[in-house]
Amino acid sequence: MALLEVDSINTFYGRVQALHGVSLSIEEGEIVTLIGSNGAGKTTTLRTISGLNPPAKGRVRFRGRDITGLAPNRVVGLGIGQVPEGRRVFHRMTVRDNLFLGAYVRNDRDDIRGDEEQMLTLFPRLKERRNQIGGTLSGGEQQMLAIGRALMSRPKLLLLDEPSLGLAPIMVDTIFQVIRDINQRGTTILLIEQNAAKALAVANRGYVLETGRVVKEGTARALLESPDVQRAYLGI
Amino acid sequence: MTAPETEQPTILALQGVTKRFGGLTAVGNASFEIKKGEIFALIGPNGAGKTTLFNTITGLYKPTAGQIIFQGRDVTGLKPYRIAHLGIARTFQQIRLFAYMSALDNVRIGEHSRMHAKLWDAVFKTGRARREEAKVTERAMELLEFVGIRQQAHNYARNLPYGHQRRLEIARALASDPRLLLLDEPAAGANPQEKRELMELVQKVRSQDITVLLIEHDMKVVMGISERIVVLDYGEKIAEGKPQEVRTNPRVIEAYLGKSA
Amino acid sequence: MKQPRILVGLALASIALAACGNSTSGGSANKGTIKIGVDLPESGAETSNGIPTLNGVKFAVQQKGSVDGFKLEYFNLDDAVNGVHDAVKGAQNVQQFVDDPKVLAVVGPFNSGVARAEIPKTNRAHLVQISPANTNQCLTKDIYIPTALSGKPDVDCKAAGLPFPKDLRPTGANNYFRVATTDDLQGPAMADFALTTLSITKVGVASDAEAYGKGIADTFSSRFTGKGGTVVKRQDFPNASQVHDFTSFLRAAQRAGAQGIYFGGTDSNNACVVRNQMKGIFADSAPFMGGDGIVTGQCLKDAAAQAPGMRGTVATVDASQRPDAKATIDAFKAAYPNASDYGAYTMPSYDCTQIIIAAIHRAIQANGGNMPTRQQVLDQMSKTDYTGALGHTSFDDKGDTTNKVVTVYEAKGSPVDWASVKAFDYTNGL
Amino acid sequence: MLVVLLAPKAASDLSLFVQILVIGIANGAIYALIALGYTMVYGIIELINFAHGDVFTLGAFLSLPLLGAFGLTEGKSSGVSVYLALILIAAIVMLLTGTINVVIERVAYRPLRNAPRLAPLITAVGMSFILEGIMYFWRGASPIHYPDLIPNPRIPLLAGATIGLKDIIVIVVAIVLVILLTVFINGSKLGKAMRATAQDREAAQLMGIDINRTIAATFFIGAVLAGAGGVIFGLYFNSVRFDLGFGVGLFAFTAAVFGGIGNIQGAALGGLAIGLVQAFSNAYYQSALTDVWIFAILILVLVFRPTGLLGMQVPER
Amino acid sequence: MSRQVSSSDSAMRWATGFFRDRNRTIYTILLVGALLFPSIADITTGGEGNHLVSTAADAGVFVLLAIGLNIVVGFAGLLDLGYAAFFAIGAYTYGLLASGLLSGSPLHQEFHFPFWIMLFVAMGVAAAFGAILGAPTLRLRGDYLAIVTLGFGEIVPRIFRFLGAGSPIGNWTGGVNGIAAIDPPTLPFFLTGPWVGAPIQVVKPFDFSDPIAYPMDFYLLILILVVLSIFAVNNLQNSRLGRAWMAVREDEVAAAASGVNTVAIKLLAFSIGASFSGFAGCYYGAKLSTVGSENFEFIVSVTILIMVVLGGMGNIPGVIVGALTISFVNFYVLTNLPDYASSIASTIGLDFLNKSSGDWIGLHDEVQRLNYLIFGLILVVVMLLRPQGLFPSRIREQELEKGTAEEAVFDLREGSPE
Repeated sequence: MALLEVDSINTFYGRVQALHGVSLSIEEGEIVTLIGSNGAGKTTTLRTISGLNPPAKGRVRFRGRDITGLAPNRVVGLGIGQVPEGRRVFHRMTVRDNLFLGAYVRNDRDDIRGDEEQMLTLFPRLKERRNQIGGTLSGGEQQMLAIGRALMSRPKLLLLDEPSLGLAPIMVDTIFQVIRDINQRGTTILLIEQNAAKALAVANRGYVLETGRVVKEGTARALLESPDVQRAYLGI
Repeated sequence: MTAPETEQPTILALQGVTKRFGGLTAVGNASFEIKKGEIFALIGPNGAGKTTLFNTITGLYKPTAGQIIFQGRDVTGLKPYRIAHLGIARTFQQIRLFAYMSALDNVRIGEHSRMHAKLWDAVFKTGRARREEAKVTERAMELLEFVGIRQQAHNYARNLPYGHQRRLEIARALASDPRLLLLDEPAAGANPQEKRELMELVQKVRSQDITVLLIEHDMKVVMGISERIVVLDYGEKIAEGKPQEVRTNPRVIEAYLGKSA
Repeated sequence: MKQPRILVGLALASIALAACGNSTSGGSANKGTIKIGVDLPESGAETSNGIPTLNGVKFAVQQKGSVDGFKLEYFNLDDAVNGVHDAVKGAQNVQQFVDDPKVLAVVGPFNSGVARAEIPKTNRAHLVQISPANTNQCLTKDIYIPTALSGKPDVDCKAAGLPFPKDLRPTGANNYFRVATTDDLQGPAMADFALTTLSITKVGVASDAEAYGKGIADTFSSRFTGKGGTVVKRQDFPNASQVHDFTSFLRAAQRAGAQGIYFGGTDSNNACVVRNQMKGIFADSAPFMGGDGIVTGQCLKDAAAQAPGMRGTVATVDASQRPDAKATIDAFKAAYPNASDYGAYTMPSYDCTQIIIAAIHRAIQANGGNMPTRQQVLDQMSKTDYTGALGHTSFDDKGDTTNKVVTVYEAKGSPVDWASVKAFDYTNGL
Repeated sequence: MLVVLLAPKAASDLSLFVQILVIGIANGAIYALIALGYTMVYGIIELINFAHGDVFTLGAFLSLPLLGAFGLTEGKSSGVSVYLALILIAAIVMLLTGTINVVIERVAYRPLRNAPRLAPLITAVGMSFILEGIMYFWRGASPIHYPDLIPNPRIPLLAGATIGLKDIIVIVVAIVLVILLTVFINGSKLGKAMRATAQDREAAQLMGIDINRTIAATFFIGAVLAGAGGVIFGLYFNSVRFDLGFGVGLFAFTAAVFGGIGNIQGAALGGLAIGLVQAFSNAYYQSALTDVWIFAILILVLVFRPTGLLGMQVPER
Repeated sequence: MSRQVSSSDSAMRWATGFFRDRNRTIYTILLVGALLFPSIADITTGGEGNHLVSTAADAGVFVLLAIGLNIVVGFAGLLDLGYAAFFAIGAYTYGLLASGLLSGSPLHQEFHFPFWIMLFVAMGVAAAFGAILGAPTLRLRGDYLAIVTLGFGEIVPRIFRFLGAGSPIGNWTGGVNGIAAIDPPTLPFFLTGPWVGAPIQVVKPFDFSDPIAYPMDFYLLILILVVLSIFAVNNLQNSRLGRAWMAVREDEVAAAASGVNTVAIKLLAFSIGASFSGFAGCYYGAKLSTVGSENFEFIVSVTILIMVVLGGMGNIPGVIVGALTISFVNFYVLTNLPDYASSIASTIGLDFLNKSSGDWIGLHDEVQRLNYLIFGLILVVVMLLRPQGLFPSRIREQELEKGTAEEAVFDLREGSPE
């Protein structure tokens, strides 16, 4: 049984239909990436999974349970963490408070403290800044904080929305390394990236979205070698 | 595509421009010159102060110290609209169109500063106002044509596809008839095809005798079109030069590009 | 287009509804209807002022029923907005009377400030207006504080910020009458009472800054200081109804040596909340004084435990003390049995209505039994020579009553109620 | 400037000066309690909750029948049992106003959370009318005497000035509530959730925070404080009126902005400042201009320091 | 020039036609209704429609006010919670310069300028105050601007109330008592000449000093003023200026970077918006012949704002309908409801309800006590049902669909790092 199953969802913004029957599935332990151009519906797919934009039609199943239409906070509680586009760290709260809030759905106080230490070890730059407020961090640091925060809920599945957007090349490398590390520690990852080459380099499988529809899917290798993908998304 | 003559006059000169927010130095002592007619890129890691520098040049922020000279005139601390009048136009990192106005109206806003109809004309819809409207509309359509989205003229900006929104933003900037165009990450979120088209458009703009200053993370774009590059890190300039020189500069590699670039 | 049609529908419905009026008839007659407009504050915090006063008019109209074959009706409008009297609403109300050709006279308003806004409108229409309760001197006289009060040169109304009577009467002729006497007597009456009966010489004075409240506070102060007393602290509260804490003022007055407080204003402007807040700052025996604006049941409630010891003046005779008026009052109380139906201005408004009906009667006679014009009614008003619940009333050339009595009331007894304790007759001057 | 204006007054009659100071602080404490509700609600959903002042008045109105039910009448009840009963009554009222405010949020604001910004503002005004209308219908438009239940022995301060027991109670209660609230917001999980929701609603949801419940909790806490304020107001001034919340609420809101809207200590400070300005202006200057001073100071503060006295000085993005 | 937006040409033409028609339909209905209203009022009330006409004229004042506030709130997106202040300034300008009041001021000179000139003077004075208030405050972020305007709205009536007799600088405003006996308008000779009089009788004598003809005259006057205003505002909206207002509303930073002097544009919106209320205030003072500070309190500002929002911000016909609806509720429904209630009660045999007994003060007064509640309920229910207003502009409609709350406006003075 797949960890996450998205079954032909239609999602609207007002009257505008953003997704037309998108289906995908993710197995435990995988890194799956969604690639596509801007406006193709990648972020909408993520928001539909996490409950921010409930679908008008179709189902979302997580570990066999139907989570369609659940409120986002409930979805988090079930084990889906999300790093939203644009990082969205709490600017007026300290790094530690940000991490603390990441564990909001958990009640095991001591473990939370332990996890917090772990995150600070995972991201040494955050450790130096643990009592600084989020707004004073640089873009890369904020991205790390956002990832660390999402991990604090101990998600089974982590949704990452454009983690490299607007980051310097050197920072992009670091972030992708982090993604690999997290996955190796046992977190399944759904990754949205406009940097298709890098995304496919870390992913096991991928889906290509165009105008709200899945137009292609396959292993990362297969996609990397597909001429269509190469022409449209890899710029070769 | 012709490279500019080496001895073009300076169009924009930054002299020790510094911007601090509280204790945080966003831009520290930035100094460089842009020659008339060139395509000039500003790169650097996140938080290096690139957008802050743009905001400072276009008057959204007042610099804490330093001077900004545009076409020989000190424009430091002028209001944004004054700077736009003087001939600096820009786009934004996160697209900032007037979402609920048509593409045409977006461009016509760009022409605002070049219009002369007074309150009286507006209230009574005088002949002068009508004539001016017609002229402005015609030119706005030409600009939409120039960036290649004429067919979108009557659509709300927010309903345009992403790539067209980027183009519309450029059309709006061009409407104020600038001498210098500032582009803030124009290729962000674009696919390779769009990036190629964008590079062509930038060249086309430059061929209209408009100098271009851009911020961009995409090295293919930066290296592909810019003639000179300045690298900022933590608010300080760490390198300046032709793409080739910058690409191989060890400090740039360490602070910004990393091994893979 | 759906919405516009609904709106048109609403508009039509509104017009249809407008056809139902709220005039109440009394008696039967067939020559037509004559209406008496009544403008009083009838709702909210003003209920205790307006309703007993309105009852006086109702009672008089119901008693008479008709005059010379014309059916008599009263047509009452409320000049309170959100529960507080409002000059603009008053002006709109009298405009409505002016617009209605059957209205030959207006009783009201209650508040002098409202009267100032209304008189120009009724004056242009030559419509008689008679108030049971207005006391501000500048409605009829040019002098705000006469020499006789203060010992200083006259202060005229303009200097006090109020228009001259002639400014309110664009036609140049008078159309305004009243049965209460004026504040240049009401304030001094309390000053005389404080100095002679209460034997105090230092007071703090405040007002709600309205024409009425400031008027009595000023005339009180003039008389009080003129006769050797001292006003140790003076303050006006132009938004008194929104003030919840008067203790700063009371504290300052007490520190300055005040033995009592005079507050010119109405209970709807929190006058009697001031009394309650004197507790703990002044001794309980320290008097709290004011004008007719505090001689109300609401005031007793607001002052609560502090109510005993309040004194207020009313600028008319206390009808209940006149044996001649007993029959009328008893009849009224039989028709209006609730305690809250009767107030200090019930009999004055009853007399006002009787005076108007008499004038209309004379006008009909003068017009050969036909419906008189407003001007004809007006012409008859100045010839008034009427004896009623308040005693004898006639009008001087300004429209003021010649019956110049001010009664002092005190809150006392158990349960606490207002009782008249002294009357000052100033018919022959101060 | 204030020092220049007040110093000679203090020198000429120190006793009066201290007395006025006490009045100002006590009034300020009440403003502070109400301002907290404005500041919290604005902080979390950027809504000027015009109905909040009326929730405060409702607190006072709701306590009136409870006083009767507990057999507390003016002049007859005294002793420790009065205080115990009052604490119980205050607790019931706080619970009631809190619940009512949650209902108001549910009915009038939550459905409009994604509507144009002005729509909830208008419903807030509408709710204000509704609450005032209910109180008007219930008790009429005239001032209502609130039983005077607490003895007010005066305790000497300096220079012959005194402070009443009531003043002390008001001030202490306000300080305690502000401290409790600050600790709660900064330390507790729900408090952190409130701050997170205030900063980025969507991101907060992604942390697993139920923003509807968090916003409701904010309304609840704000109204609990307002309800307490209402009871204290009644006991202190012994007079309440259905439209009291409008004027007092406006000043409390001013206090919240003055201190830096969204900031708890700022609201308390702002309340204090407004109470003092009001007391001194009423006592020493034209009371007619008191409100003008208050609003003029508000405008000046905003023009020169747009985020208020203690406003956030942190980059927003 | 209208902003036609649609994906294909034919759809665009259809949409343009339709939307144009909608506004045109509303305008036509309103104008016809306005012209017929006096006759209808007269017929339905049996010749006593004067009061209705007069009330309708008062509603016209609010239409003017709503049109003016719509410029500030609807076009430029600036929340103004103190708009009544400008209304007050307009009314006092006329009141002071066309009554005897100033003879009691330190000037010792009264003025009686003609109404027709004062209309424009009041407009100018209000506009100037709009600019004076706007200049230092328009740089403020959205809600802070709203609060400052609220403060200004509170200060103005209080200052008018303070500057009466006994103020340190003398009596300039009549204080708490306001101004009474303000001059009615008088017509210039050529309009009142013999040809409009009894001999010809084509039109009723148009004479403001005649108290009987008065409501009709004022009604016609406000109708003319409203029509002129609609004309002017429509042109403004479709001009370079209207476009700039919209741009500032959408994105202030982008507008500034595109060369729009945002502060000047906002100032202009404030000023022009204020000028309409000056206009309205002058008329209001003349019609009532009295002006008092208590008629320009916060509640008035809020009421006008409600009219704008309820009608549909940014859409002129919508705003007019909003103003008429709220005026109808305020001046008519709520005023007459107690009477209807008590007459209905007596018709259906429940007359005992009309008697007061104990706590029950009679149905009439009990219903009157419900006014606040009813008005509040109407506001809440209407906003819940139609958050975008009755006739929203198309832009607002779309915004609502997407569910965007307006973004906080960027602070141009002190920014923050990227």
